[in-house]
Amino acid sequence: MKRHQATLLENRRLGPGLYSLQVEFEDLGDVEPGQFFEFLTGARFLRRAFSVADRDAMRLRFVLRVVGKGTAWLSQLTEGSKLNLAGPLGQGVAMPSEGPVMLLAGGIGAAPLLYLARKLNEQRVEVDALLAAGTKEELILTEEFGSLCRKVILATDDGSCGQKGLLTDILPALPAINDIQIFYACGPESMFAALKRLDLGKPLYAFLESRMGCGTGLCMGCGVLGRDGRYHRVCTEGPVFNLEEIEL
Amino acid sequence: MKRHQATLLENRRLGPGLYSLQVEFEDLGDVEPGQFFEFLTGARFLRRAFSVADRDAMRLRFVLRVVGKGTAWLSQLTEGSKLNLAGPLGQGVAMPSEGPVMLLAGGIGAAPLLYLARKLNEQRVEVDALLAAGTKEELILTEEFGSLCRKVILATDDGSCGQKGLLTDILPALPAINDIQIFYACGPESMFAALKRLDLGKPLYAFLESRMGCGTGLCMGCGVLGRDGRYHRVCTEGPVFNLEEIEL
Amino acid sequence: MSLEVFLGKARFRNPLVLASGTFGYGLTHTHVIDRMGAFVTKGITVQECVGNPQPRIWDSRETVINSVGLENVGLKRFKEETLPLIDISTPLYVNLAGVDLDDFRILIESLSDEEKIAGFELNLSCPNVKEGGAALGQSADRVGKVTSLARSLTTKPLWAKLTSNFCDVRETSKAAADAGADALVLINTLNALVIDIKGRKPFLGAGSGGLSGPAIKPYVLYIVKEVSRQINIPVIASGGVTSGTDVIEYLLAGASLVQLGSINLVDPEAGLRILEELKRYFEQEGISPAGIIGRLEER
Amino acid sequence: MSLEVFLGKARFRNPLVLASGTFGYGLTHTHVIDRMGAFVTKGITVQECVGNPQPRIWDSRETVINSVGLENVGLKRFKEETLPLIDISTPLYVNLAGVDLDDFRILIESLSDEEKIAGFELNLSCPNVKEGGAALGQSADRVGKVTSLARSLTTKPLWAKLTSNFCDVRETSKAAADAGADALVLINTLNALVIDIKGRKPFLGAGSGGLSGPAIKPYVLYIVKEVSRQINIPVIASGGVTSGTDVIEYLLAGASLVQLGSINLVDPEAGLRILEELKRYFEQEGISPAGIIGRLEER
Ligand SMILES: Cc1cc2nc3c(=O)[nH]c(=O)nc-3n(C[C@H](O)[C@H](O)[C@H](O)COP(=O)(O)OP(=O)(O)OC[C@H]3O[C@@H](n4cnc5c(N)ncnc54)[C@H](O)[C@@H]3O)c2cc1C
Ligand SMILES: Cc1cc2nc3c(=O)[nH]c(=O)nc-3n(C[C@H](O)[C@H](O)[C@H](O)COP(=O)(O)OP(=O)(O)OC[C@H]3O[C@@H](n4cnc5c(N)ncnc54)[C@H](O)[C@@H]3O)c2cc1C
Ligand SMILES: Cc1cc2nc3c(=O)[nH]c(=O)nc-3n(C[C@H](O)[C@H](O)[C@H](O)COP(=O)(O)O)c2cc1C
Ligand SMILES: Cc1cc2nc3c(=O)[nH]c(=O)nc-3n(C[C@H](O)[C@H](O)[C@H](O)COP(=O)(O)O)c2cc1C
Ligand code: FES
Ligand code: FES
Repeated sequence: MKRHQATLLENRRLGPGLYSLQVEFEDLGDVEPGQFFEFLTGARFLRRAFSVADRDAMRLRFVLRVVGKGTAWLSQLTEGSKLNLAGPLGQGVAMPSEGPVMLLAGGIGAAPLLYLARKLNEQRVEVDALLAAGTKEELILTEEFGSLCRKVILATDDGSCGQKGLLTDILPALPAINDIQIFYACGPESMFAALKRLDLGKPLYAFLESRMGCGTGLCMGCGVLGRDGRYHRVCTEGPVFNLEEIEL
Repeated sequence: MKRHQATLLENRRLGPGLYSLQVEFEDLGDVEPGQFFEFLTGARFLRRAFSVADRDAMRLRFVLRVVGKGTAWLSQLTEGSKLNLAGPLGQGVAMPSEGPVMLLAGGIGAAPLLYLARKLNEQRVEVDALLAAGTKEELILTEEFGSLCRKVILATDDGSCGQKGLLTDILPALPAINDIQIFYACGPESMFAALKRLDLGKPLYAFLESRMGCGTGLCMGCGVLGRDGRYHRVCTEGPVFNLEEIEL
Repeated sequence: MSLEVFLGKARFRNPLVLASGTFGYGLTHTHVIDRMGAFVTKGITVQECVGNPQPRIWDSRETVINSVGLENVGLKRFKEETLPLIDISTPLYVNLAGVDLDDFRILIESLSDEEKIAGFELNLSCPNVKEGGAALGQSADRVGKVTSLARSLTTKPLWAKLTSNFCDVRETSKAAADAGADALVLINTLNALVIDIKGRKPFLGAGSGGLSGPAIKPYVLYIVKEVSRQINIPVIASGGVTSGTDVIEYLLAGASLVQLGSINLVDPEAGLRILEELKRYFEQEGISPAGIIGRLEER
Repeated sequence: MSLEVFLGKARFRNPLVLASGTFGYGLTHTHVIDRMGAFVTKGITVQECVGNPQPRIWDSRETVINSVGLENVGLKRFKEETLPLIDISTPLYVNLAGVDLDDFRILIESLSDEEKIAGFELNLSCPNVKEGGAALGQSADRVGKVTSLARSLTTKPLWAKLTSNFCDVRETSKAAADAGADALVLINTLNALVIDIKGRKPFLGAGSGGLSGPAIKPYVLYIVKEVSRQINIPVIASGGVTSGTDVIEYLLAGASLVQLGSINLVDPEAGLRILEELKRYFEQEGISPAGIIGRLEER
C-alpha cells in the first residue's frame, strides 16, 4: 500500500449530497478501473474507500455521496486542502477481450464505471451505459459517459429524466442487450440482487462495496459471502466479483 | 452563558506558536477585562478558554499560544471560518478608583492585560506595563501597549530585547514602582509564585489559568486552592483573584 | 406528545436526567433543570471534602477524564446552606457518597425527611476516592448491604449507581435489586490513567481519574442491554450521551431514564437541545418513550 | 541503542507486537513484521470458522468496533496450508481461540511441535463469539484451568490474553499467573453495542462487537498499572496505541511489551513509524525500554 500526500484541486457539487473531487498526486503509478483509494478523514478513525472515477495524468477524480460523518467531512474540504490517501488498492477489473460491453450504474455506482468506460474507450472496445438514479438531480456524469460510450441510456425511478423505472425494469427490454458480451455493474445491494434474478446469460462483474476495516487484507472486516460459503475480502480479492460467485 | 456563531476575520501569526485572532460577533453585550470565551475545537471534546485581548465594536481579539491539540487546531483556522464560542464568562476585574497601576505580563499573559490597558486608558487611569517573555520573538503586543500606556518596559530572559532577566528580577528595581497603587499580573504559575515572594506591599490581582471542565461553575474542574483551604472556581469566581487569597 | 416515564410511582416528565457532578447543586441554570426529567446533585459526603489536587481534567476528542474527587460542601452545609437555596420544579435526587455503611446511615438519616428531596442516588462507584466508592461497589455483597441499609432507612426512591470496573456489574446489579433498590444507574466513569511521560508521573493531580464521554457509549449500551434483560428493576443509563439519538438507543437497549453527564460541560443547555430532538423523534414516530424501552430487536 | 526486551528467556528486538486480528496470518506486509518485536496471528479455532455476518466494522473518531468474529481457516488448514507460507524473522505467536478445555488441548497438541511457532497467545477474551472467549475468560477458575492445561502440554511461552468485561481482571490475571502463564496480555476489546434506531436493531451483523482504539488507552493503562503491580509475571499491553508516546506510557505503567491493534487498520506501516518514534525517544533519553518498565512515579 502506498500512502500519498495529495492536494485537492477542485471540490464541485454535482447534485444532492454528491460531490466531485479532483485530486493531484505527486507520484502515481498505474491505476486500473475498479481500484480504489482510502481517504483519512478528520471525522472517523478508519479510512474511507472511494473508487477512482477518472484519471488525467497525475490527477484522479473521485465522486462521492454523503452518507455519514466521513463523507460529510470530505465534502466540506476546500480547494488546496491536503489529503492523506492510501492506494491504489484492490484488484483492477478483468478487461474484456472484445465488446460490446454494457455498464450498469445505479446512483453513485456510476463513479468507478466512468473510469472503466475511459479505459474501454482507449482500447477501442465498444461500450454502452445504462445510468439509473432516483431522480434527475441524482443522475451524474451523464455527459462524461456520453463522450465515451456508443450509447447512453438514462433512467430515473420517478421518470424525471430518461426512462421511468428501476434499472432492472428497463434493462431486459433494451434492444442493445442481445449482443452484449459482458456486463459491469455498480450500485446498491438491491440492484445486484435484482440483476441476479434477471439472469442475463452473460458474465456480469459486480463492483461491490462493504464497510472496511483496513482496506489491505489484514482484518477480514470487509468480507462478502461467496457461494462457497466463505467470506471473500472485498478489499484485496475484489472489489469486483463475478456476480455468480457471491451470495447476496 | 451565551453561545455565539462568530466569524474569524483574521488569523495572524505573531511569533513562534503565537497567533492573533480577530473574531466578529453578531451580537455582543458588555465585556469586561478578565472575562474570557470558551472555544469549541474539532480536536478536543471540551471547550478551550481564551481571554479577551481587545475589543473594537463587535470584534474581539484573542491571542493564543499553541500548547496542545486544541490550540493547534485553532491556530490553523483560515479566515472566514465559523467559530462556536461561549461567553463572556468569568468575573471582570475590579477596576481601580485611581492610578497609576502597573501591568505585569509574562509571555502570553499579555493578552488579557491589553484589554485591561484599553479600559484603564478609557477611564484615564495612568498605566505602566512591564512585558516579559523568553525571547524577542515571544514578546507580543508591545506596540499596542505602547499606545495605551504611560510607560512600557520590555524584558526578555535572554536579553534579546529590552532588559535581560525574569520579570520578577527586573520589577523590584524599577523606579516607577513606588507610586503604583495596584498591580495586575498574568503569566505562568512560577511567575505568580515569585511575585508572591516579592511581596510588593500593594494589592496584586492575578489573572489565573487552570484546566477547565465546563467554564460555567458546574463541575469543580478548575478549582484553585484558596488560603481558606478550599478550592475556588477559576471559571466563575475568577479568573482574577487577589494574589493574597490563593495558595500557589 | 407526552414524554413522561414512570419508575414505579415516581413520574418523570421526560427521560432526561442531569448526571451527578456535571450540574453542580442545581443552583444555576435552573431554566435547563426545570425542563428535565430529574436532576442529581454532586456527590455529598458526611464531612466537607476539599477534593483532589490540580489538574483535575483531561480530555481527548471523545472522552473526558476527571479527577475532581468528591469536592463538596459536606452533609451539614448541604442541608443547612445549599438545600434551602435549591429552587427547581424537577425531582431532586441527591447523590450520596459514603465510604462505609455508617456514612450512608448518617447521610440518609439526616436527609430522608427533607421534602425537597425526591430520592437518593447511592454512589457505589466513584473511581476518584481511595476508600469506599468503587471499592464498595465492586463487591456484590457490599452493594447489597449498603442498599439494604438505605432501604431500611427511607421510603424515598433509591437509585444504586454502579461501576463496571474490576467487577461483574451483572452481579452487583442483582445484589442492589435484591436489596430493594428502585433503579440501577449504569454506569459511573471508568478507571483511567493519563501519564506525563516527561515527568514519568500521572498527569492528573489525583494520580488517576474517571473516563466518560461519547467514546464509552457503545460499551455502556451493551451493559445496559445485558443488565436490563437480566434484572427486574428499571435501569437508568449513564455514559456518553450527546444527542437525542443516543437517548433513543439507550431506551431501546432497555433504559427507562437516561443521564446527561460530560455533555453538560460543553454546553449547559445541551439538555434543552436533546429534549427538542427527542420531541421531534417521538412526534414523528407517534410513539412514547415508554413504548420503546427495551424494544431492541435481535439480529 | 538497543530496544530489546526479554520476557524470561524469550528475546524481543523491541517492545512492539502486532496484535491478533489486525495483521492477518503474517503473509503480507512482512517488511513491517520483520521490524517488530513479535507478531500474533488472527485467532485460530479447531474448526474452520466462517465468521460473523456483515456489517462487521463500525468506528467513531477514536474507537473501532469490530464483530469479525473468529473468521479463520481452522487448525488443519492453518497447519497445512498457512503455516508453511509464513516467512518472517520475528517471533511468531499463534492466537488460540478455544471454546473449552478440549479445544485448547487439540490446538496445542497439534501446534506445539511446530518450530516456526515461538509461542501461543491463549485467547480467553474474544467478545465476538457466543461460547468460550469472554465467557471462559470471565471466570478466574476457568482461566486457571485452561492455562494449567496449556502449560502441561507445551514448553513454549504462553501468553494469557484476558478481558475486563464483566469480571475482575486482577483475579483472572492472578489465576493465569498461578497456572503458569509466561505473560498476561491486557486487554482484549470491550463489549460494545451499536444500535440502528431506524431498524430498532443492532447495527453490527453479529449483534454486538468489541471496542478498541485510542479512546480506551487511559482505561487500559490503568488496568496495566494495577495488574502489573500486583502480579509477578510480565504484562503485555493492548489498547489504543497510535504513537511512540503511547508505548512509553504503557512501559512506564508496567508493561514489558506493547501491542499495536486498530492502528494497523489505518496504516499497516504504523509499526515502522512508532518504532522510529521509540528509537528517537530512547536515544534522547539515553535509556533502554527495560529501564523504564514500571517506573511510573506516584503523584
Ligand atoms: C471499494 C469501495 C469503493 C467505494 N467507492 C465509493 C465511491 O466512489 N463513491 C462513494 O460515494 N462511495 C464509495 N464507497 C462507499 C464509501 O466508502 C462509504 O460511503 C463511506 O465509507 C461512508 O463513510 P461515512 O463516514 O460517511 O459513513 P458512516 O458514518 O461510516 O456510515 C456509513 C453507513 O452506515 C450507516 N450507519 C452507520 N452507523 C449506523 C447506525 N448506528 N445505525 C444505522 N446505520 C448506521 C450510515 O447510515 C451509512 O449508510 C466505496 C466503498 C468501497 C468499499
Ligand atoms: C480563563 C482562562 C483564560 C485563558 N486565556 C488564554 C489566552 O488568552 N491565550 C492563551 O493562549 N491561552 C489562554 N488560556 C489557556 C488555554 O485555555 C490553554 O492553553 C488551552 O486550553 C490548551 O488547550 P490545548 O488543547 O491546546 O492543550 P491540551 O492538549 O489540553 O494541553 C494543555 C496542557 O496540558 C499539558 N498536557 C496534556 N496532556 C498531558 C500529558 N499526558 N502529559 C503531560 N502534559 C500534558 C500540555 O502539555 C499543555 O501544557 C486561558 C485559560 C484560562 C483558564
Ligand atoms: C466532572 C465530573 C464529575 C463527576 N462527579 C460525579 C459525582 O460526584 N458522583 C457520581 O456519581 N458521578 C459523578 N460523575 C459521573 C457522571 O455522573 C456520569 O455518570 C459519567 O460522567 C458518565 O456519563 P457521561 O459519559 O455522560 O459523562 C462525574 C462526571 C464528571 C465528568
Ligand atoms: C478487526 C479486529 C480483529 C481482532 N481479532 C482478534 C482476534 O482474533 N483475537 C484476539 O485475541 N484479539 C483480536 N482483536 C483484538 C486486538 O488484538 C486488540 O487486543 C484490541 O483491538 C485492542 O487493541 P487496539 O486498541 O490497539 O486495537 C481484534 C481487533 C480488531 C480491531
Ligand atoms: S478491510 Fe480489512 S480485510 Fe478487507
Ligand atoms: S470549569 Fe467547571 S466549575 Fe470551573
